Amino acid sequence: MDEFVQSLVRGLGTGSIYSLLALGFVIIYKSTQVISFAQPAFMLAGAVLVSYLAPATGFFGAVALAAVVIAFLALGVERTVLRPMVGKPVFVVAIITIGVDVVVRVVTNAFIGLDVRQVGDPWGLNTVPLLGVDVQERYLVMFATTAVVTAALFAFFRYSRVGLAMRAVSYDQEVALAQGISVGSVFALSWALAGGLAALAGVFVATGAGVDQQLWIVALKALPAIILGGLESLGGAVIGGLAVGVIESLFGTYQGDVAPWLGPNFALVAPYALMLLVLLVRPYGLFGKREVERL
Amino acid sequence: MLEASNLEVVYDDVMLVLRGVSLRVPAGKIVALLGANGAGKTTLMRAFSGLLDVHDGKVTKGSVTLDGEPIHRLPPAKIAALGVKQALEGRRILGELTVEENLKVGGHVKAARVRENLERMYELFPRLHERRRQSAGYLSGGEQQMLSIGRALMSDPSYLLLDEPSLGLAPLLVQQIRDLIVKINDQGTTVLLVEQNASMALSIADHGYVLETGKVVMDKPASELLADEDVREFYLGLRGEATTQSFRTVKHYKRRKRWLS
Amino acid sequence: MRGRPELYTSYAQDMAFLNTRPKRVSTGALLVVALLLPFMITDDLLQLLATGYVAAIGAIGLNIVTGYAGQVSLGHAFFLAIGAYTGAALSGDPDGRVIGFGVTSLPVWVLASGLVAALAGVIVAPLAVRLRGLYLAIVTLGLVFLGDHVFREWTELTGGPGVGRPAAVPELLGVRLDKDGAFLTGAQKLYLVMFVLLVIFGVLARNLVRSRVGRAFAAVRDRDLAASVIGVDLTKYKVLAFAISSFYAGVAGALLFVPNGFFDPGSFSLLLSVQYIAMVLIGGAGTISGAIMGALFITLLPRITRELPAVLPFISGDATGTFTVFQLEAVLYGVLLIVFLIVEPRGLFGIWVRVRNYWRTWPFSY
Amino acid sequence: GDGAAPAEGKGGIKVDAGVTSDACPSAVDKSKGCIYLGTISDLTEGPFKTLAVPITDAQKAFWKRVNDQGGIGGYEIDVTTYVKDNKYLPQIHNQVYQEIKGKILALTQTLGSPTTAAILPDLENTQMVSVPASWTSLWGHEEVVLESGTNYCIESMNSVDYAADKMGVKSVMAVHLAGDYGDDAAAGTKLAAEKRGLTFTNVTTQTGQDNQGGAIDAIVSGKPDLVILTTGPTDAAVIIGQTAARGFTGRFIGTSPTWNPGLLKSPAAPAIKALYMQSAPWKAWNTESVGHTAMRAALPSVTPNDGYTAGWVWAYPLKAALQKAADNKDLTRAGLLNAVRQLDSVDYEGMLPSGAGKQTGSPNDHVFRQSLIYKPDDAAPTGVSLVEEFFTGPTAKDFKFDKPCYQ
Amino acid sequence: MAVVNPVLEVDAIRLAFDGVVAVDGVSFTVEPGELFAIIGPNGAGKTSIFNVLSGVYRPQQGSVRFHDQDLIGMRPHRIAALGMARTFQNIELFSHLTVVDNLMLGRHNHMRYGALSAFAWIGRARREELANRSAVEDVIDFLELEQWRRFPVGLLPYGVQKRVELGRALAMEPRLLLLDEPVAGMNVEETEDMARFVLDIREELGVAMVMVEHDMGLVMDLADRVMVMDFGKPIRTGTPREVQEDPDVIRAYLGEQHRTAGGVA
Ligand SMILES: Nc1ncnc2c1ncn2[C@@H]1O[C@H](COP(=O)(O)OP(=O)(O)OP(=O)(O)O)[C@@H](O)[C@H]1O
Ligand SMILES: Nc1ncnc2c1ncn2[C@@H]1O[C@H](COP(=O)(O)OP(=O)(O)OP(=O)(O)O)[C@@H](O)[C@H]1O
Ligand SMILES: [Mg+2]
Ligand SMILES: [Mg+2]
Repeated sequence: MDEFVQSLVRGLGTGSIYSLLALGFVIIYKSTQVISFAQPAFMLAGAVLVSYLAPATGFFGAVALAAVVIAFLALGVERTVLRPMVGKPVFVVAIITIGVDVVVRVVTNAFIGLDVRQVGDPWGLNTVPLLGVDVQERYLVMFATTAVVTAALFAFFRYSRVGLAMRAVSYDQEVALAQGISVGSVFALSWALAGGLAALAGVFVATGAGVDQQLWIVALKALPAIILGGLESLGGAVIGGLAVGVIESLFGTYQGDVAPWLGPNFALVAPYALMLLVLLVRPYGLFGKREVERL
Repeated sequence: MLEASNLEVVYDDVMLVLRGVSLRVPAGKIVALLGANGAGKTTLMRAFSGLLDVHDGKVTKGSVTLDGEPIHRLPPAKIAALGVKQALEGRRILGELTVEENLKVGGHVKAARVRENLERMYELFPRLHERRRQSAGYLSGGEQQMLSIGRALMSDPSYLLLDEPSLGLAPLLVQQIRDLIVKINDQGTTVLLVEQNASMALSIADHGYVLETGKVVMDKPASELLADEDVREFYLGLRGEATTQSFRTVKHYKRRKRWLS
Repeated sequence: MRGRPELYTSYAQDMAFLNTRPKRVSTGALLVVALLLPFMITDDLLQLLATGYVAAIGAIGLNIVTGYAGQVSLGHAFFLAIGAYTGAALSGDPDGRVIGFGVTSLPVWVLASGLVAALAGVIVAPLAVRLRGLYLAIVTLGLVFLGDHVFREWTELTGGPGVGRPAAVPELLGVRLDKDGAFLTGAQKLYLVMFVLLVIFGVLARNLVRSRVGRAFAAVRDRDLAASVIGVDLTKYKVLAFAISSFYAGVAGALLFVPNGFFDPGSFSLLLSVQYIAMVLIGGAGTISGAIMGALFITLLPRITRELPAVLPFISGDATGTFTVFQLEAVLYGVLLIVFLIVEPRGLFGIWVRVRNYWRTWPFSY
Repeated sequence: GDGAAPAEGKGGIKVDAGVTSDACPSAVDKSKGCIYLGTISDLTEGPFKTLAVPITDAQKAFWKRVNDQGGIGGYEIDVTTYVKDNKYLPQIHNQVYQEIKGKILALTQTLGSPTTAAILPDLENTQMVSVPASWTSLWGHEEVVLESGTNYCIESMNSVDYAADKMGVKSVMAVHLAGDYGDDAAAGTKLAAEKRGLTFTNVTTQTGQDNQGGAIDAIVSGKPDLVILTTGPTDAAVIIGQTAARGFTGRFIGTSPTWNPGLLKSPAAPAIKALYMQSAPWKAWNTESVGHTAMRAALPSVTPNDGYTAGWVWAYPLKAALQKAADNKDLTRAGLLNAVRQLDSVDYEGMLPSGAGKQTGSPNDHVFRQSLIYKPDDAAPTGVSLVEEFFTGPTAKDFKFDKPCYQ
Repeated sequence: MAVVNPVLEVDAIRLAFDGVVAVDGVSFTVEPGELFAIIGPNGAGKTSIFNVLSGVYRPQQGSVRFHDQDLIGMRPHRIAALGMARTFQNIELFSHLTVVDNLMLGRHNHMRYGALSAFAWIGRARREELANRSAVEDVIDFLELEQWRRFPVGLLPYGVQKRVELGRALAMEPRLLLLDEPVAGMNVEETEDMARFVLDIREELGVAMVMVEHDMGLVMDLADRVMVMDFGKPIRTGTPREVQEDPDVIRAYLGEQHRTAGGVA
């Protein structure tokens, strides 16, 4: 039982990170129909930035500052590299984001150097008792932060006209332009939002052990999350992220005993296996919308 | 006044589509623009609304002005905010959004009046009211056309560019759209109307232009156009008052003649 | 008489493989140059080109499913892997550390690799039939991760991650193609073999896409609902596209590591899939020659970025320090990719079309 | 082939590829010839970049010192012209190798096992001597590969023997990455556990901070007395920190690539200091020996890191082989390989005991079996201080080394 | 005189999408060689009927028989193979392909060779391609599309695209042709051309047709019988003249001005 709770909480904690990352992917996707492969780089850059800023500004100041700086970095990337591609095939744009990822990541790596850098978070590996087991504080913080961020984003998309404009842009840029929506601003905004979210996620990954050059790999976990949740759905992204975290964690804990024939570390690909199963039943993910088509 | 003078537009750096078009849309009027398919009518509208960019098109000569101010270098969002709004050809509704969301998108630059304008649109198009929570992609062709016009009207534009609004509409609806255009115009919106249904367009327009392969070939008050022999033959399909002809006879003759020559 | 359309007197002529004189001339010239190259450039470049030719076979395969049939697949690395392991296992040393059956004849294991991969494609395809766009892309990406897991664990076959196994053994009529011989070096032989294979598979693909099947693919891509209404069986053609694409991937996978002789499961990552997508896009989706150009471009790009610092005098050649020449290479790789796609999103083929159109209408630019 | 026919070079020495009578581009003495050595390493994005860069830096400094001291046989050594990045991919490794192979005499660094395996047949063909940048037990069996120090396999045997003798552990778990690095260590751990009658469990993990959940659960529920870790540094920090947080009190011993001084600043630091020890193939950065002192002098302004030590140490046997080849008046590739075959010992200037570096005889004869144990120490420049001098545990002593451990 | 079976028998079909009833209790038959028109306000369910006929939608109730075969539940490509062809309200051409290729796609089911012979492009594949190419050229001749042959259809003027779509349907050598608003968006001249083609198809090929169209001039002039629909239900079926004078039809669809505006025979 203890083991189960432990595993669950860890899953929800890391799942929160995946959720934040998935939100970034979904936001960019919703406005541009593009999967941005640059998210991993922004995540890494955010964590590294915090590791530099924290000694001067304190951890929380550093996180806020880094989120803003990375948001601007993302915005800058959008302006220079993605803007000329408005209206071009989305897969071409996706490949361009891979180029961006390479560049940002290599430069960021230069700032990591040989060290494992620390972000200086206040939680460390401290634990608090919860349901009779000791649970790491940072997992609770991650979970809570994700909840707050998600609520804020929901409100933004539901109640602001910018949210609707973003969706309009995602379906038909020309129509959106004709309605007076500045497609450029929408893109910039979504990239900035996604950049900020990635930075936050990066910091969370780095609590506990530190930042090294391999940190970016975590961002790939967001991919099964967004598909599980459905590409267009913010709620889906969050739930997908949590689901991936929990599945991974529970598989890690129990699969070795229950189904050893799947091989060690099957937990790491379990989300993909699950994703395949879900899509067999629901081709648009759990919360995705069916593509509207008629003759 | 919305005005194009001596306008040249090139697509993809190579395709010259408008060859020195001049056209004036005086405030408060309805101006009809006729022309065969591919004449460049849509292109001209894009030049007005700033949407050429999306299609790799460029204004290479001449200018587009709104009340004397050049606007052809402005981004489309700016132009829409200035009150020039294009209802795109082929409806182009946002299929994944609901009907109401589509309308709201149309009101983007007039956020304050969205509620009010929604009511107004539902009054104009009761059908849309019935379907307001439905994905717009499943609407029938005519319903989509209504939505497209309604969406353009949502921002109270002072210049409305309508690209073939009667396309695919039932006769009754064509009449309604026609009345609607008159009504909008009475309420102070200037209309540039591109139509294949020339009789409908000319019956409500103040002035008409005929565009052929990128050039204005006729530029007359609508009433004069209605009386013009060629226009009657090629755009209205009326060949002399008395002979109400059937397709069965008229085209046979034409085709045979084409073959013989 | 430049630019004057040729006169056709039969549909056969019109529908022929190379239906215009310029096409025939330029293709012939390319063939001659490609066949002379091994005697003009060094072995390391030959090896790189040979790898590029194999990549081109793989890219043609991806182009069939993605460029022609419109099913964007990020799973190409998975099918390449299946081909690579089939080829390596079939031709491998029976007494070696990893599974091997000693069937070293190249045509045999190449075909077998293609078939096994095609089979995998057919098994996967039913998912593809239900999915679209990015859903499909990411699900096929899932294949790469699941495959990665299997290849990591199945060490008897793969040698395991960080250890790896020898690649397929290329032998043709008893001659080892990767070893220096009396007349030709290993690199020269491999180059020629890979080139011939590329020509064969390129021609076959070209035939396919201009056939009934290829048109059906395009129909599925452009408008699948309409395609079904005019009589195209969507399921059948989507499955077929996956099968053929995987066949090409299997062939390419089996050959891909032959020039360097060794590979490990880490080679079949997301990155590899992405590189193939990049090849297709950079070449110009939906053209065979585009896929070939794209494959060569992506294969040669690292080499180009390695040479650049030497050409550009203001860049220091120092390998160490805070920002090294290698980091610069990596950045250049990213930047070139970006710049290229921004400048010409229709790809290398698009550039070619522009040039051709320019000359066609010359001297009247409008 | 790479063409160059044997020719008469400076001082009557026979040379072929990679040796010129023209001076090196940055020669100390322009009258000397030049021996070009290649480096293929993981310099930008790959998983071992944090080791690769200091290794490469240290070797540059090492050969500069050799040149400053007069070079070898009338030649200076250049290791900066042909440095290539392999991104840790076998294919790229092979490609860049093909690019430079005609222009170098030997490889002063070839990093990684699958990568090196991708050029091994060619190395053998062309008789190109090469220095690996890894400690896998495979290298002891490859003639053209010139390894130094013990391998992961034997190092882990020694660690288990040490823990069994000094801490009385009864059970041991190998937590390792897949591949020759982790598998080699796990194999050694298993052999030692069997020999000592300890219970043994084996857990494979993957790199990545969020990927350690399975390993953590396995440790917490298995409660072994000793965990032999072969992972990356942050993976190790996650595993040690989180198992300790969940009440685990067993001990950890990691191999050298598991360590990074930065870990002492991580939240896991208290747990690391309490539970972790570090095995090593040779002595750390701040040791007092001729070699160490020279190294520190040659790398004055770097942040201490035992990657430098590794790079420096690995270069000694190649220097010895070059010297011997020059003495034999044969600096051709074949001549160099021949010289390697004659190496009975290498002078590591005190960084490794004499006897290390023997290349003659069978692998079982010449494999080096001594390693050391360090512990975390805030005060030490690379974060660790010595607790156990060079030793060979009983398992390693009796071990018959006739094939790579992990195969 | 032998009793000729109807080409198409539609019986009491009902089609609803969660909430919206698109078609409700529609029955009609189409006789050989007949031109049957369906008219009605926008959203009445005309296109939905076409979609039911071609197998895109599956009705909840009712039956469709086409040359004595039951179509309900049959997949679209099977129905196409039986000889049902259609054009679409919003052009559904394969815009990247040339006119020739679009028409060749229409003949997809007239070729049988598979992927393997396609690779080789010899023997059967080549023979069938050449034979079908010449069939396609006949259609090109018939619809006067010669000058556009090699253009990707996406670049063609709208009116020509509509004609290409008709050509693609004809290339299928259908036994029943469904035309969904064939002259929408066309000017008078193009409308006349299209009308002429429709007549020629009837006269020269004798294919039965169902046509949905809002151009009353065209419908009333060409159709043999007309069915008027509103809100998914048929409100009147009869000859053009009967239908035009029906007060319900005028109220629901034509409007009072209709008589004065588009005077038709
Ligand atoms: N994006 C584009 N790129 C290249 N050429 C284009 C593009 N858009 C339109 N054209 C060409 O420009 C010409 C005029 O097109 P336009 O759409 O303006 O005509 P139109 O008068 O609106 O015709 P229709 O009645 O069919 O709507 C046509 O020949 C068309 O092929
Ligand atoms: N796939 C669908 N899902 C939901 N509703 C649909 C779907 N297809 C059609 N409808 C609805 O069914 C009704 C009939 O649509 P249909 O397209 O058949 O009309 P139509 O008679 O062809 O109209 P028009 O003349 O405007 O083309 C419409 O109200 C439409 O919204
Ligand atoms: Mg138009
Ligand atoms: Mg319809």
